[in-house]
Amino acid sequence: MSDHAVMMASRRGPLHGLSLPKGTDFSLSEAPHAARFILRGDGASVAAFGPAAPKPLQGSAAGTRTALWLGPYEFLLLAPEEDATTVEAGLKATLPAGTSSLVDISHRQIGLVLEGRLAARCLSAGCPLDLALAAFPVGMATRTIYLKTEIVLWRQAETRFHVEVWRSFAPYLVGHLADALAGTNGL
Amino acid sequence: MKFSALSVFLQGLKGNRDWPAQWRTPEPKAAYDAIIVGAGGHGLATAYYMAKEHGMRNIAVLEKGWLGGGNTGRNTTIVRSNYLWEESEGIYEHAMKLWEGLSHELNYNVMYSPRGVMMLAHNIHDVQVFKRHVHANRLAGIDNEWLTAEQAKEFCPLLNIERNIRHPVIGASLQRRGGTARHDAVAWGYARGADRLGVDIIQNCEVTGIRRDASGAVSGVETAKGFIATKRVGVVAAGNTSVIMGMAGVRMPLESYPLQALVSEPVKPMMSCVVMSNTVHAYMSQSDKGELVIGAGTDAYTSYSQTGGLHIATHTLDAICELFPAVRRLRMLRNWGGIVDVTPDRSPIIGKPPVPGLFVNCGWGTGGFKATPGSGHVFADLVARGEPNAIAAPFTIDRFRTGRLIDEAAAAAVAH
Amino acid sequence: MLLIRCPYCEMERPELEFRYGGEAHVARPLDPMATSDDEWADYLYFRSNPRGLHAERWRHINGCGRFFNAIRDTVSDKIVVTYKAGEARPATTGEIA
Amino acid sequence: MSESFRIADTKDSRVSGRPLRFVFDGIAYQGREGDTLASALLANGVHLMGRSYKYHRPRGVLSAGAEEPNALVAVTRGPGRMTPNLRATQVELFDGLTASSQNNWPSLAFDAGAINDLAGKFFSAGFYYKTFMGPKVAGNWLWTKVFEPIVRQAAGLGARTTEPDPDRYAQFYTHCDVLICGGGAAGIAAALAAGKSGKDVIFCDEQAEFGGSLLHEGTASIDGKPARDWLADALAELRTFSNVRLMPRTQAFGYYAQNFVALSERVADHLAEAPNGARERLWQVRAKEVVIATGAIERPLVFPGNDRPGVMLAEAARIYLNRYGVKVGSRVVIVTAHDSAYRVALDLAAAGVVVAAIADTRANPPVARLIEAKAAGLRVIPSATVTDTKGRLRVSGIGIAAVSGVVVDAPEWVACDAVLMSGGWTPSVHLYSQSRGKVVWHEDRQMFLPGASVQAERSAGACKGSFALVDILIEGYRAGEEASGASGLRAFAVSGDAGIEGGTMGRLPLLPGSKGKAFVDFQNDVKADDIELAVQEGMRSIEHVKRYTTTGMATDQGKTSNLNALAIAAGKLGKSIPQVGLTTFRQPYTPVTFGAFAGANRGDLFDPVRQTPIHSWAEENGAAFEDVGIWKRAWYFPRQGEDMHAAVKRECQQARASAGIFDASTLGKIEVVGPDAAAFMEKLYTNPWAKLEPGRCRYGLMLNEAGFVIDDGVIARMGDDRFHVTTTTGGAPRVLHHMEDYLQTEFPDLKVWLTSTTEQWAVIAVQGPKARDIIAPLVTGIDLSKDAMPHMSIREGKVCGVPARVMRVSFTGELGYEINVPADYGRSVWEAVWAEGRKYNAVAYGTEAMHVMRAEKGYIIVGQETDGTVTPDDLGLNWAVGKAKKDFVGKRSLIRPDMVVEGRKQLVGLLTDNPATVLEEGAQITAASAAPTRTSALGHVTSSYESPALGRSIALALVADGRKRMGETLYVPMPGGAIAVKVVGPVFVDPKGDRVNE
Ligand SMILES: Cc1cc2nc3c(=O)[nH]c(=O)nc-3n(C[C@H](O)[C@H](O)[C@H](O)COP(=O)(O)OP(=O)(O)OC[C@H]3O[C@@H](n4cnc5c(N)ncnc54)[C@H](O)[C@@H]3O)c2cc1C
Ligand SMILES: NC(=O)c1ccc[n+]([C@@H]2O[C@H](COP(=O)([O-])OP(=O)(O)OC[C@H]3O[C@@H](n4cnc5c(N)ncnc54)[C@H](O)[C@@H]3O)[C@@H](O)[C@H]2O)c1
Ligand SMILES: Cc1cc2nc3c(=O)[nH]c(=O)nc-3n(C[C@H](O)[C@H](O)[C@H](O)COP(=O)(O)O)c2cc1C
Ligand SMILES: [Zn+2]
Repeated sequence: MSDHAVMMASRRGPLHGLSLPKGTDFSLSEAPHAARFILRGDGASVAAFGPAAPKPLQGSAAGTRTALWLGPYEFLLLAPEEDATTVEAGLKATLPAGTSSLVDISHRQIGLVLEGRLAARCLSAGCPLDLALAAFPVGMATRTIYLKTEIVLWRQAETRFHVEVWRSFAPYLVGHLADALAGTNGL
Repeated sequence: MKFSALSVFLQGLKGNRDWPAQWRTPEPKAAYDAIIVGAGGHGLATAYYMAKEHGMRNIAVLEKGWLGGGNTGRNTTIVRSNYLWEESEGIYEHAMKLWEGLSHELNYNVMYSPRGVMMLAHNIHDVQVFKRHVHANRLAGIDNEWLTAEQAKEFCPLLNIERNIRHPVIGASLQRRGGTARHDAVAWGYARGADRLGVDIIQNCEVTGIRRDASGAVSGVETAKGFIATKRVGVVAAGNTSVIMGMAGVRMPLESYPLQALVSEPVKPMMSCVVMSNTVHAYMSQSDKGELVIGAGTDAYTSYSQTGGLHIATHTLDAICELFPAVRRLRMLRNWGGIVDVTPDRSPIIGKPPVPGLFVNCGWGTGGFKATPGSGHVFADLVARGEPNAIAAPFTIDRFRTGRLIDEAAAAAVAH
Repeated sequence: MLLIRCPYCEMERPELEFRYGGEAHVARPLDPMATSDDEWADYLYFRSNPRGLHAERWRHINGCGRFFNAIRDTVSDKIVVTYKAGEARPATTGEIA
Repeated sequence: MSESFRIADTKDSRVSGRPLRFVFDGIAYQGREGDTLASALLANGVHLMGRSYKYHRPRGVLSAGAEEPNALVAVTRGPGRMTPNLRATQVELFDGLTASSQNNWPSLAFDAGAINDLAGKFFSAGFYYKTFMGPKVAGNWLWTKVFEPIVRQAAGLGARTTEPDPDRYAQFYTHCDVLICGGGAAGIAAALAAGKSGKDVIFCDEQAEFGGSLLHEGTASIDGKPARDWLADALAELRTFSNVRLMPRTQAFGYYAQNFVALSERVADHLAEAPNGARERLWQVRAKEVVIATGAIERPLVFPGNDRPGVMLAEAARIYLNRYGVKVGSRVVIVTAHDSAYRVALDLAAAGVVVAAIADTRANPPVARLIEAKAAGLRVIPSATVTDTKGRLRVSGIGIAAVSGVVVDAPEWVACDAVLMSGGWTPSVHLYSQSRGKVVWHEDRQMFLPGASVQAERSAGACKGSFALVDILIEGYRAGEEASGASGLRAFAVSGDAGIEGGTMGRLPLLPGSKGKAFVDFQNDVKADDIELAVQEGMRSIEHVKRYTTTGMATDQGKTSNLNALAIAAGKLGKSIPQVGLTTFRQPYTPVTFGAFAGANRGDLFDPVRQTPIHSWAEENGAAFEDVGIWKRAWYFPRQGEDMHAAVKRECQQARASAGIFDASTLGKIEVVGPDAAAFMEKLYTNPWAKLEPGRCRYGLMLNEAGFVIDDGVIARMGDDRFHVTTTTGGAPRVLHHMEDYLQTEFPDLKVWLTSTTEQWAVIAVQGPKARDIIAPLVTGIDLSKDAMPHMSIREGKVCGVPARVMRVSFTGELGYEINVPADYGRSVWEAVWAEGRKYNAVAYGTEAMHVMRAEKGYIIVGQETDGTVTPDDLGLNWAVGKAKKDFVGKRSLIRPDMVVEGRKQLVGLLTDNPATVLEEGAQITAASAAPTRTSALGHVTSSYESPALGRSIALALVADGRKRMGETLYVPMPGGAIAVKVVGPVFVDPKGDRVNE
């Protein structure tokens, strides 16, 4: 066995080398690496992961683990990266066979955190949803679009959003958000 | 009165007092030898050729609104014949030949203007597809040539061929004989021509029913102006075909979608040709009046509303601004929609449904303006003789049963 | 841009999140090989394409991912009702604009 | 120049004292902050601002707002920043503004094109359809070569733009409870009501300031305050509402389905220094309720010579006076059919302008008006018409005649330097109409007004036909309450409001034999005669009249002309106005910049640039890239001095000699999981799957229901209930959608779930005899030996310590592996593989070499060998079709008569007689070498390369009955002559497949 076999290959994400807008009105940062799974099947299965089954268009959390409702039979499970193997093993052990599908997509997408007074405004440059607090309250999560890319949008606070985006679309999204910020002229 | 420079001069001297109506406004007769439903370009051309070439004078064209007010009056006027399949080449080239003599044929300047239609290739797949067209067309004696990006730029200096744009232009196919024609003039020219041959063009006369006799054959049509007897009905109603055929109990392989177009404010000449890009979904030319005429895509859903969504127009304009960055500061003057009837293989249907006396010419979708003279010509033949000629024959409805599709869409060809 | 109520999300969402899926209730024959060429062609290609109320499929593709059906007036583009895939077409009053 | 027409005391106007310099047609002028270009020019006594489209007639400004047809200018702000066709009435002045007039040569005052005016009678409506055809023998020559180029040069209004526009445009979606479009009295009242309700309100007006007509209302008072003070207070109050978003310079230009309204906001054009941010913004508003308060537009009168500079709309003169402090002339004549012009006369007279006469077309103007006029010492001529006007670049006189019955008396000529006309008011029903509401004709009021609401909207104020200020305020307030669900009516006390009666449409009575041109559509030079001629020529629908004459088709879209045109047409037709009807109001209300629609979607932000995790390595190593869908893929890796050809040749040769490393990450991947996974796969792919063992792979073929190949890929069975499906790069989203469609709607009982994993995995293909040697040192937990891991198998283990799925597959015909690792590790694993590969002289290869090598093996590429019309049998892939299967998507279609007919095109190989000749892809194939015709085409070349393995050219082709033609010589006709080719099998290299099984 050569050296390579034991080497843990190094990671490089899709935003490598890109600078992200940072300011008081709007800042964009990459969320820490996470273990991500798509759980498809009955909502009850989510319990095996930790949090209660999220209600439609909601997230549901327990400790460091979060499940986001993407569809009636589709959930995005987020956990600290270190939990990856335990989550998978745990769920595989607990879930009754044939009732669901669990697929690791930790690397399929990345998380972005948008914060600041203009976060919702910048998102609304590409996302046609009503992002007013009343229409999109804290805790709401949904898959939606931003111009030509699909995103998962999860509101964590009035001025803080967590966005999941497929990796190859991430630079596009970041570019547009930066452009949107410029287009606000500080609105 | 013959139209000519002289007549314009002489009438001008007389204060234009004597110009006659270009067509009559007759009331419908009780019966006709044949009725064409739909006074679009295709319907009017059909009637014209039925009268002219088949001697049928006791015929009428029924139009629910004003003649030429359907897609004929709202299309981006691109004319070309460089289609992929032999069957398509047959009919579009037939039309192209007629275009070339149409102004004289009709004594109406339809402003057919072979300014060249250029289709942009943005990736290797486009190149392969377009070159296939070029070769196929050449073999059929239809002009279509391949241009490098630089040659494309030379042909249309407004075009951006820089390599660093998102979808750089890497080549283009060009049909020099392709171009544009004045949409309204086509409808009016055929209307005037048909009228002079005795065809009754009856506007504001919606067909609301098709009556059939005991044998199931057509016996007449119900209209907003009452029942009109006839044993032959040719339906040429574009987006409304399904509705009319439904009156005779015939289902069609059609869906009707809104298709939008828009124009800029008029400006001095910026481009002299037509440019189309399938990859970024946009096409543009400049009319003689000076406005940039821009075509957009269809909406996703079927509709009879003649309006489309804003996002469709928006998407088109972002593509246009990429291809022609110099137009970004120009402004959209008007944006409208038509209803196009789309077949599964994007080729028209010219045929006889299983109802004796009923004929249909439809499914021209997003690209039938260019076919107007040819389509009318072969459909006249079909309605008059009862059988399709060789050019029309491949376009039967039966192809959807047998699987012999003429799939211009699958072949990744460009619409319009 | 239409607003479409997704019966799974139970919320009106912008058209951009959806993909149109053509006429609804065009059932795939249970045994395709037993159909005649005409029947099969009818299933594949022939559509009612009405001017008026149209039962049609949509997929909330950039949302919950589900297919569902809608009844829309193709003249006014007004969506009268949406319902889940598999449910019967609801009775609609022939309100046509 | 001095502002000689500026009234000395500007305290009453909106224009501040601050002077600004600007240049028009090369001449420097002075204006004031708050001016528009039009008001500033008028302040300098300049009326001549443009030339008309067809006749190049000198034209002055007609209006003071969005409806302006004449005063179109180009504003230049540096390179790429020239904007043509702007209305001077909407161009806000800033210091240093540079504008120029349009459509004239050599100058605005002396324009050679005006020759057209002299020949006007030959340029009647639609004349171009009647001429320019020439003799038939010449074909279209005369038109295309002579006349059309002249027409094109002459046509067009504004200058063309030539450079890329450097400005930024932004777009935002937004939502609100109430959107109020139009900020006049009605809109303000609505905003006050809606604002109080606490609802989320957007309040927009296309002008720089809110207030609409109140901005120039000098006489009326509201709630005891002068109207303009009331306005200021109301605006101050509105600004205190945090729930009201005030958006000046923002036009509502399109009303779409479900209360979706598009607004365009001018952010920067009024500023001397363009800001960093956006020049304009497009707002796409979804409003729960909409209030339309867009006011009304004054109608010109149609009389001979009504287009001379100095002839303008009456209210416009009042706007210039009261709002901008500008007198439009020193001696004016007012011609009116409506009360409102009396207020104009009074205000002008009070400002010291000589009002020579008020010519009222009505026989009996309201007594109140006559009293007012008399009190001000103004002469009123009732039953009046205008016979003509005089003056070349500026009106100098007007002929006014009395009409008794149908008889027009001899005119009295009145000298003047401005003629102010009013035909009454046309409510702006544009937005209502766009909302798909149907306007209704009110015979008594001679107006089209909004009918029933189709969407959640209501109109208020002048756009609904209400002209008394008190009614407008009440109506606006009520509309605001209704829209916000509030109640609690408010009263408004108004005094000093103008009269609201009157109005006419169409042409004024003419002196017999009158020859003057009476314009209806000023910009497009459509005269009353043209409209009548169109009708005479059979254009009986208003839509035909519009298109034949082009009335209403200019950049103002007939805002001032449509009703007059309609009335003239109706008169000629002998029909009533509603019988003739209106043309369609389309978006946009006024023109909107393309850039605003394009927004930020430009350059790299036009479409996502999808890059693989290994992209950066390829870039650093000099790869050329190709676009595949929206992916960027490494195309080839040229070394110093190599062209594509040389690079590809080297890559292929080296891969077959040793190994090649290829980034296959873009391949679509779908994880199909569930107890019914195999059953589902059976339905979706032609192949049988039930018996495929876990750990094994199979080539899968996907059809659409019509029986045509739409995708393919290698599919691995990971377990009883789990498949790792790969798809084509471009096909990935389509395939997933197609699968979901069948799963959800046709086979909902199947217990199986789909998840896209395309981007989860970076895929590194290592292909070639040394492939195993190269990857072996990096792999743990997998026995790579030939027996343990045969061709078409998959194993899970680790590569470089990273969890991986290693597939033994080949798209080159060589021993090969595809290593799937979590994407973030893609680059470093690639580098490790590369480092190992270097030891064997392996190469990195791109898509081009991949294409060549697969063609050498006769493997198809969907989209290249197929075009949506090709069946599995056509491709010789019947072996991939599970014959025993009862059903799969597309199966039924395969037995349709024309799918099994003789003569279908089949995939074959072609070898040119001359091994050096590389056929062109897409080239046609014929049986005969000479003068082939299209009908003799047998097929076409789908793929063609120089094959490094064979040392000669090869091609794949679809040829009619191809499999029966093995050995036949066919021809590929090219411009330089036909190329002879021999039909051979499609597999050129290692037909037995020994190498993949190494
Ligand atoms: C925006 C747009 C852009 C296009 N661009 C191009 C292009 O660049 N090049 C090109 O070749 N093609 C183009 N097309 C397509 C082209 O316009 C059409 O294919 C073509 O005009 C169809 O002509 P037609 O005469 O069949 O139909 P239409 O002109 O639509 O005529 C059909 C007529 O039937 C009438 N009718 C319907 N129902 C009834 C009834 N019950 N009773 C009586 N009458 C009835 C309608 O009122 C209408 O007048 C475009 C279409 C659109 C909408
Ligand atoms: N005396 C009369 O006969 C008579 C006739 C007409 C108007 N008026 C006067 O006009 C006023 C009418 O009030 P009102 O509020 O109905 O109209 P208004 O003309 O005062 O206000 C309309 C406002 O809407 C704006 N607008 C128009 N279209 C728009 C669009 N698409 N997007 C954004 N903004 C747009 C205009 O710029 C204007 O500011 C009253 O002051 C009334 O006295 C009187
Ligand atoms: C080729 C072409 C050019 C056009 N140019 C103009 C134009 O310069 N000005 C204009 O107002 N409309 C123009 N139109 C659009 C028509 O005004 C009108 O919108 C179209 O015929 C559809 O009819 P509708 O809007 O009445 O439904 C043009 C249409 C076509 C097809
Ligand atoms: Zn949903």
